[in-house]
Amino acid sequence: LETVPTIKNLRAFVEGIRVAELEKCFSRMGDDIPAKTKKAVENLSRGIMNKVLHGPMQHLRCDGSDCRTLSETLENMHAINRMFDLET
Amino acid sequence: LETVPTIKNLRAFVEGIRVAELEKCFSRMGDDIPAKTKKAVENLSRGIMNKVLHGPMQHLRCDGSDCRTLSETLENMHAINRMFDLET
Amino acid sequence: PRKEELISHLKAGKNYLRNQDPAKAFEEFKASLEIAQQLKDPIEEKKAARGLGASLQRQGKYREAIKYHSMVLATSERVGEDSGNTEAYGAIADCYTELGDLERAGEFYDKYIARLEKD
Amino acid sequence: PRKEELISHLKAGKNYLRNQDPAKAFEEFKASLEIAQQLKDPIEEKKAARGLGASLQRQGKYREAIKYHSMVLATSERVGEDSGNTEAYGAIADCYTELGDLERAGEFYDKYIARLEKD
Repeated sequence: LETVPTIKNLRAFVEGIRVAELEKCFSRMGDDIPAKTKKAVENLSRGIMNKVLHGPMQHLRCDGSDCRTLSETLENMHAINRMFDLET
Repeated sequence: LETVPTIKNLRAFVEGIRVAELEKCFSRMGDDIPAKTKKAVENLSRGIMNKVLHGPMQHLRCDGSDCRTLSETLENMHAINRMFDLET
Repeated sequence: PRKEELISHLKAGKNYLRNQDPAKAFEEFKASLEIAQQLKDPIEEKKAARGLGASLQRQGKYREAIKYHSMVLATSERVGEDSGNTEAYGAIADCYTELGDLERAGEFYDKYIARLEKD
Repeated sequence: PRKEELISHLKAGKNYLRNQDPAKAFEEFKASLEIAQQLKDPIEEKKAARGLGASLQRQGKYREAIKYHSMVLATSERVGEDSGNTEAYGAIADCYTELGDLERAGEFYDKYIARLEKD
């Protein structure tokens, strides 16, 4: 459970990057972006973000049966906090 | 230096996600995508990838002066190998 | 015309969120939710509910935010179309984390994580 | 017309790479590099060089790949426009890693990492 705030912070960090890059992209594409294009690009940004986050997020949770040890999960948490500068 | 292969593997892992999602996106956008749009979308995908990778990549290098300790860098490496399933 | 009105409220809501004015954003999303419900348009209804949840989160009103994010899940269930659910699970978990209920937050993060690899 | 020919070679090269045929990709990128050099078009020249490097990497020819990725850096230097450099530093480092020269790989990764936060 100690890892829960890290999950929240990592999500927020990556979401911030996603939104900033998305807006940059739309502003480069000019006005009148077709709705289909806009949706595809939004899905792209979410797709990259979700697939990159999947592994780290899984390794921050440790409740199931086939699960890594608690100490390993905490090591993952410390590494993520360091690497993404997430200390609250 | 032990962390160098991990940098390569992490780069390859995220690049794989990026290219797969980019192709999905282009195929959803249909034919005749304007060159400007294509470029903006490519830049978006690279932008997200690079900004997400920046922190972890930095924390896998440990040569400069204001640098984390070696043991911390190795912990980061182990965590990344686990979380992204990068064992070679 | 009603649909256009709906879309323009959604857009205005997003703009207010971007410009750090969640209270005004809330009003816009509220208006779009009402129209979406009248039009029985579940996709736009979910977008409005998500916007309402986000606006409340920005104001620190986490309990109310959870209600609207849960509305996204309920609508998905009702119409058998699950777009927006990943984001809703994640947002609900974020709210429980802010409220200090880490147990519940963990449960919702698990549902969120289970969906991350899908499209 | 020459420029169109160039673009179509680049496209064909990318397709061959995608379809796991790096030898054919190499030929296409080679043809586009020649045209780009004749047209004195540094942007397309860099794209061709990057494709050549990637094609060689896929064939395990890391030393030759480094030459082409380095050509991207040299062209950037020459024309004072550094698009493609981040990717080139990363790719050169990947090649040195494969060759077991971790010292050199590390130096190029450092240049790569230093550029990750820029656009």
